[in-house]
Amino acid sequence: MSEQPIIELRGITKRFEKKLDFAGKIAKRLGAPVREEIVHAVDGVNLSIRKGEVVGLVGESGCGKSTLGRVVAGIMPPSEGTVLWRGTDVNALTGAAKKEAQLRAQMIFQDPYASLNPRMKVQDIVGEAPLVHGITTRGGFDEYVDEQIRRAGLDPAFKKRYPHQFSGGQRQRIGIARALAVKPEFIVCDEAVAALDVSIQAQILNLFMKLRAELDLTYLFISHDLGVVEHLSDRVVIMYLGRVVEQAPSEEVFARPNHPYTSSLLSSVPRIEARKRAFAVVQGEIPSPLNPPSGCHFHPRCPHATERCKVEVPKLREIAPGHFSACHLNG
Amino acid sequence: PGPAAAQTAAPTLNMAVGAPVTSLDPHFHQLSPNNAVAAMIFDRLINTDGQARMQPGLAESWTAIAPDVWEFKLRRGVRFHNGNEFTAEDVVFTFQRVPNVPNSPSSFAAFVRPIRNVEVVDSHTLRITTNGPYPLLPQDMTNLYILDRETHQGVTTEDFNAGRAAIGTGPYRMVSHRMGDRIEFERNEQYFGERPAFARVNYRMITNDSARTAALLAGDVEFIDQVPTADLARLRQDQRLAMSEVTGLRLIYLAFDHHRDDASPFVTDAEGRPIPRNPLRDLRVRRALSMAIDRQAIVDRVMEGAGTPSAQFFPPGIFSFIPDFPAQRPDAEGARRLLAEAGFPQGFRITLHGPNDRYPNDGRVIQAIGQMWTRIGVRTAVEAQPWTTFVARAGRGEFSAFLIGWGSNPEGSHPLRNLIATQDRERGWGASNRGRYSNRAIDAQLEQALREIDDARREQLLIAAQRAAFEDVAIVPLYIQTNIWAMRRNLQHASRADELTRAQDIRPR
Amino acid sequence: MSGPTLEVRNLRTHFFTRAGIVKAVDGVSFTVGRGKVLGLVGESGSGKTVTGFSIIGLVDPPGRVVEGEILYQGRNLATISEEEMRHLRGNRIAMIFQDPMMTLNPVLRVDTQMIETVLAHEKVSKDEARQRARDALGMVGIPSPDERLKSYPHQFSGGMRQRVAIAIALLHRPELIIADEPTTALDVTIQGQILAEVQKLAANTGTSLIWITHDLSVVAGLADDIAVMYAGRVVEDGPVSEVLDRPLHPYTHGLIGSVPSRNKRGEPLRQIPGMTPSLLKLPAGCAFRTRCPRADDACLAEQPLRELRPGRQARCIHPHLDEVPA
Amino acid sequence: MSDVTLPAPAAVKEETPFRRFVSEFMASKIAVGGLVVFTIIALLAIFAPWIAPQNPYDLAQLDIMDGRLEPGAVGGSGITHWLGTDDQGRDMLSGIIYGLRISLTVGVGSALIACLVGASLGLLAAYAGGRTDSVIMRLVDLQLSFPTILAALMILAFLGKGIMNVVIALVIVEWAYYARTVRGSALVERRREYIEAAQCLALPTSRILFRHLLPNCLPPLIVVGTIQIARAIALEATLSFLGLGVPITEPSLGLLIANGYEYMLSGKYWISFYPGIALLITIVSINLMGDHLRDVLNPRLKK
Amino acid sequence: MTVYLLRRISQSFLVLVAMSMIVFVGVYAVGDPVEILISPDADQMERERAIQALGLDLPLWEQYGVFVWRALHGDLGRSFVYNEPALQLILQKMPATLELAFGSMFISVLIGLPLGMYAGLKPDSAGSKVIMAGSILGFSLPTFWVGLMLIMVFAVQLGWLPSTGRGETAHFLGLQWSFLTANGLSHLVMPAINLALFKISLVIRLTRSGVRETMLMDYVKFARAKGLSPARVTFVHVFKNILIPVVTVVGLELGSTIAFSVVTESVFAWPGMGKLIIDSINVLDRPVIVAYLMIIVLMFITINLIVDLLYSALDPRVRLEGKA
Ligand SMILES: Nc1ncnc2c1ncn2[C@@H]1O[C@H](COP(=O)(O)OP(=O)(O)OP(=O)(O)O)[C@@H](O)[C@H]1O
Ligand SMILES: Nc1ncnc2c1ncn2[C@@H]1O[C@H](COP(=O)(O)OP(=O)(O)OP(=O)(O)O)[C@@H](O)[C@H]1O
Ligand SMILES: [Mg+2]
Ligand SMILES: [Mg+2]
Repeated sequence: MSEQPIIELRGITKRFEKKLDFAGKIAKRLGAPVREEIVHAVDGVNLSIRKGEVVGLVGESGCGKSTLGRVVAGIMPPSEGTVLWRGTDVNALTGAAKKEAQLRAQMIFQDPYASLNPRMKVQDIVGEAPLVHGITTRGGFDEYVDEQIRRAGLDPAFKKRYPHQFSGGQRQRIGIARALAVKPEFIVCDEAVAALDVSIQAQILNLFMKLRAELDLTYLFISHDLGVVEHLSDRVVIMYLGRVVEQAPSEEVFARPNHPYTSSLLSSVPRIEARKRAFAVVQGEIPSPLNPPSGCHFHPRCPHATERCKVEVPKLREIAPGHFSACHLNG
Repeated sequence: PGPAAAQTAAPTLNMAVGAPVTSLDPHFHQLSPNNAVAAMIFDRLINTDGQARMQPGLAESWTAIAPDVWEFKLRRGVRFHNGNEFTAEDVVFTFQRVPNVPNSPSSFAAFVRPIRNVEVVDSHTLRITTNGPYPLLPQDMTNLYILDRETHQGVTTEDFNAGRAAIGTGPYRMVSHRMGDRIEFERNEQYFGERPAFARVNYRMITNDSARTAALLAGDVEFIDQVPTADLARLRQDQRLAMSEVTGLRLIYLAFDHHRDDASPFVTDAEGRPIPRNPLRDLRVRRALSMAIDRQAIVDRVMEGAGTPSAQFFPPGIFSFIPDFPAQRPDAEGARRLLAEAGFPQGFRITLHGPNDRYPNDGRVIQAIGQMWTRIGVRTAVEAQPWTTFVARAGRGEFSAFLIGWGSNPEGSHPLRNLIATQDRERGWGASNRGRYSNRAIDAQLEQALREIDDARREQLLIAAQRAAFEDVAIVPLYIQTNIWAMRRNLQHASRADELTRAQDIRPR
Repeated sequence: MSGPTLEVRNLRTHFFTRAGIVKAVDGVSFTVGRGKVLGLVGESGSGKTVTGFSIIGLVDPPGRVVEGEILYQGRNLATISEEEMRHLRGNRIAMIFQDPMMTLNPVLRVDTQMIETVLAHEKVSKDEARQRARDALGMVGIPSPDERLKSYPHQFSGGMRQRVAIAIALLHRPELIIADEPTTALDVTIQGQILAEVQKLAANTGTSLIWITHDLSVVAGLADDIAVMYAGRVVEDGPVSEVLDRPLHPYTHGLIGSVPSRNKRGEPLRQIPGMTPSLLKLPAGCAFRTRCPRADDACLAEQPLRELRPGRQARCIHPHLDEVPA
Repeated sequence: MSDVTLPAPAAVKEETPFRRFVSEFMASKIAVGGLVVFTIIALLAIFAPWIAPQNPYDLAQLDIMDGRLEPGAVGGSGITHWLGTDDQGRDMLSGIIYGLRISLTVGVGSALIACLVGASLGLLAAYAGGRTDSVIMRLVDLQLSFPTILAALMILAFLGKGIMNVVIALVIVEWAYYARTVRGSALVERRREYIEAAQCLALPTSRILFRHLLPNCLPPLIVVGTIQIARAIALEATLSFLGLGVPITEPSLGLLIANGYEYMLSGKYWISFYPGIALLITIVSINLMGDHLRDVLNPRLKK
Repeated sequence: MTVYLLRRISQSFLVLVAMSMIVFVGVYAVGDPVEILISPDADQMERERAIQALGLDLPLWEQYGVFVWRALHGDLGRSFVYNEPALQLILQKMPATLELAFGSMFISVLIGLPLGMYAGLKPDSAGSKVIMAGSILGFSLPTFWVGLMLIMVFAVQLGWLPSTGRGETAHFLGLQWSFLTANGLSHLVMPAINLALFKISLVIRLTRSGVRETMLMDYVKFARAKGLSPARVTFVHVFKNILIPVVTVVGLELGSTIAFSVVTESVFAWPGMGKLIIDSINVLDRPVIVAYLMIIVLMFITINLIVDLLYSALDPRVRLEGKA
């Protein structure tokens, strides 16, 4: 692991706003109960990832994992904050440099059925971008595409087929080939194995690890399956309603979870080793991101919540070397 | 069955007309359907009979006591529907109202414009002074419906439509009116003239031709006008029905571009190249084009007989009819010869324009003419379009040749002045001379005729002027339309050359 | 205590498609005891859902149960009339579907959908039916059920909708509930909640459950027995601990082996090579043959479900009789 | 490592979406029947000059003396008029064959152009969103509440008469339907992950719009298209009925029907009946195909 | 909701302005109303007087300005032809058209919905194939042709129904309606059927595809799994879902039926707005055309709004706030 982070997020915030239009403003004047709806999908996240590292990003559905992933992959601009690529601000770039930066971070999507254009042949799905961006030429196209497909563990003989003719696992491999074909250094895997069966899941996870070793890739691995994350990542980041609540090396998190949310998450995970156990219930409903609780977002569900948790947002602090947590209980 | 029996059997007459009545105000819009309904509710000083001859109306007699002074003796004892008596003052009031109807798109003002002064001699005698000798005054008076001074002071068009003001001296009084749909009438039992046969009339407007015929066939109505020619054969065979026909006053003719000396917009040579001069200025070409047309074939085949081939404005029997001037016979050979003489042995190409929703079979007639012209070497393209767009373009003189019709007052000066005379803003001549024909000699003859009070002499002048115009092929007359009505067999109808469809003309057989 | 709640014997359900006959369920047998939870596991497409639908008689054309017996308290559901079946459905046998977002009719209020279920099987007044609905909602832990009854499904979160579906299944206190992957689409925390409810239920009411899933961890925590399906057949069954700790069939073995927590961190996961064969043309003999490390020519012959240990059956010639997975 | 390269899925032959589509389409006898009939009609239309006994558009070949002959009568020029003649002496059979040509040109032509215009605008509206979307959709509203007849009249006034202008009038009337359809499906497709993937691969916007988004919005478009072709043909007939259609010397099926309409009460049924039948067959064949297309292209009805 | 309404209103206003401008320029280009209205023997003086009387002497933009100014004061101008306020003319004709449109909508739903349901529930039966093929006939033949055929058969040959017109009317809410009298109703039947033919096909098609799609939904299967009777599944669970697209399209169709029943009205001599507008277009009676289109646009907007509201009533998932 090298010293300089390959990618660094500084104060990334992503808001989805439904602004009031002209009519809305007038209505508001007239006293109608309308307001601008703002979803803080990601709220002030700092994160740096070193070359070759696998960072797991965990959290409940809707906590902003995908949004953060999209910002990192350059699909969405952040509302605030900067994404630094080896120390340079990606948004400050223009033209070819920007495209270059864009291509260096790629994304693999959750749904192997929706993420491939059903009307394109595999070879075009994989080869279109390299051709457009001049990574390969018309002449070298076939060879290049074959190589990418083979590397993802598929038989190049099928490159003239369409996505619907493949199984979920195979489709996910096509998605991987597509991402790798533009020679990225960094890959965001957004729930890339969630839709797959355990046996196929194992195949894909193995492929990820193999590629990491071969191509020296860096991963941001988004999942809510803690088992998968535990197996794969060097470091785990846990999010709750748009904020990072805990961040630590993998073993550390699973051995000594600090944040109450992390603990409850871990306790909910069914484990094959546990037979006929009593499932625990986390208190309370998941709050709406539209209207998040004040202070620590987790306080309504937290068994240890105090008055302070309701008003003050806890800061992410280092509680052990490399272990960060945002909880007032830490003093 | 006698009239009485028929009357008790069907005291109500259901009739349908093809053109919608747009207003019950008799001075708002000069339009045949409106005039027909006005003629049921109101009266004129001078009425016209079925052959468009003048008959005493509210005036019992009229004479020119000087070249520019006419004296009218009015009928006594005539009462309006509301009981008011008709007097000379009402006529004066009417003359005053006519030019002052607000928003009128087509007013009756032209009929009172020649009048300089009206003098009420007594309650039933009038003396009208005109601007100079004006022989057409009685003719003009057949167009003006007389209102009541007391009743109609300050009334609006809407008052007429709503029925509040639809009060006249005529044979029927209006009961109800649903705009564009139907008008219901009731007989005016006090009418001074012949008593109408039906006590109630349901006057419906069915503009779609086939629907109107179907309504008659289905028995929903007993009488229709504007019988579509396509249905004539079938209706004539139907035992339950009877027809009433008369040659009308509407001439269908072709007009040419007389205006341009250089290229005419829709004429090219046989190969489609522009011709620098306008061939239609050449009399021989115009003659040839007229000669090429088989009018009888058009009348028989296209019009199903509902027309009379004609070489002039009027059918026989109308004032200023030219007696020895039969319709042109078709002569393709002669036409080709004339074209060759005029320098077009190969013919040329032309576009013939016409409306497709104005006259019966208008679109078909121009196609038939297209066939005939093409046969003498004038390759003809035919373009029919809705009247809406057609008439404005025709008026601007955009076409080279086009078909159009003209419904005349029964007096040669009327079509001559409007269609043939050189356009002249001052005199108001040539208003519908869309081909911009101009012939000073004819203009002079017309001017003379219009000052001639003596009917016989005036007729000679008009005949001479018309003859000159037709010999010069100012326009190409085709045929005069026949007006046709159809009814249940137990009815009879006194047909009218002026196309008006009125309930008082219908009686049980 | 008399016999088991449900006994399925040699069930075959085929789909007659234009491309050919899809043998989605091809000789499935298992037994669910009273008050017991049977975990039905297997790869995607192995016929779990179709088995469930076959039991309640809701296989849609072109599918059809072509053979087999479904003995529910001694009655063969495969042969009874549709009308009789309808009276059992939702009443004695209830089903919970996989996708909580799709199982409730979006245009009907929750109370409508619950009350109609009560009224379909019992002649009670509307008010009483509403009372029952409210109680059922309370039972699955939905707060303020009175208000919630008046809501539309879209006003609920996924977890709540699934709980409503469970509540509907509970309305008539059925003897058997077939739960088809009811938590696959949900979050771990919500999944935990639902599993807790279900457990409570089975314990309190004596209802039998068939829990369909491909998540072995869930089955481990919930089920008494387990049946593993592969390509339309049950390849192995037995008590949960037995099967998970000492799998006999190579497929089960591989499946358990791929679970990440059974593997060393950072090392490649053990995986079953290849992929599920198309049900349209299954290889002759053992369907797992082409992916099986132990396969040999003997596997070309059809294998019956054999009892290899007491209470343990598997469909294999070369079972893992001694090894214990890591 | 044997497990890295997966074996091929067990598919028998190379299956492209197109092939699959063709085979599914061919599975319906009714749809194939529609296709066969439509092909015959299209061939008749294309080869009209070689098939028709007469050129019904050449005034020199017509003679009003042959007008309104009954079916089977022999005209002055020696042609047997199997379906009779109209009022101009136009052979009905020839008129129908040529009329098919015009009706199809008008129907298909206007549908294609309207589709092109409408689809582009709809796509743009969906992808750009915001103000562009509002403006385009309000234009659609405006168009849908504007009377066809007035639109046709205005075009007639601006451009004069002609088949092309009828096509333009129909395009102006119809594009809005396509725009609405495409926007609807594009709004859904736009949120798919493959579009995000394309964005992530830094592909140019135009490429994403036309190569990725558009092809996936095609199925509903094709379905709307087949219906709109029929609708356009019928609309042209109505315009002709109102005197706003094609030139009278070059009648389409609609104009033939409208012309014959006046003779329907008079017993000369053939002038309107046969063109009516021809129109009926054409539209039915197009819609039989369209109906089946709708089912084939609807992914939700597939398993 | 308020925002939604406000937004709709402001957008509608823009549409109205755009529409009026298009119509002004368009009608100006089509032709000169004076040419059409004036008696052909009127001389130049008469003509100029008429042009002035109708306000056509001003430059076009000034005419438009006058129109806008008056429109803002509630005056949409007077008809050139009838010399009555255009608005009043149109409102007079409206009941006739409304009852025709609603009548035809009623017929099409009454016939189309059951047939469509049947065709959707039994897609492979012979009956449903007949229904589908038959429904094509609904939009294959031109309306005017079918209309005359109806008249020929039912009025002329069989004499069952009156051929044309509106028949007797009765007063209701201060307007004349013919559906309230037996005679009026008998007049209404044929034109309503004529107009309904296309819509019947449309409803059949929509219903069928709606049923087919809905039947595949999990919630229908779940309803069956609950042990509900087939009737309840079909008529509650399926029906309520297909009602959503049907209501939407039927609503929009209602708008276009009201606006453009021109052909049927003219074939059946039905004195409604359609006949008024075609007559007005034919004589370029601009005030009526403009006023008519204003009303139609407003009506479309209102219908759209009602459809949207209905939509949200039928489909609780749709919240108006969320819509753009
Ligand atoms: N385009 C968008 N517009 C508005 N809100 C959005 C948008 N995308 C995401 N959100 C909201 O932002 C929040 C975070 O969404 P995100 O998809 O990042 O969550 P997630 O953690 O990936 O959830 P999951 O595990 O379900 O994928 C959610 O509340 C979501 O509703
Ligand atoms: N209507 C149908 N027509 C044809 N084949 C079908 C149909 N329904 C299901 N199948 C086939 O039956 C097989 C079993 O399907 P089933 O849904 O039972 O699998 P499953 O084990 O529940 O999988 P999953 O875990 O993905 O839900 C699949 O191969 C599927 O393709
Ligand atoms: Mg996500
Ligand atoms: Mg399943």
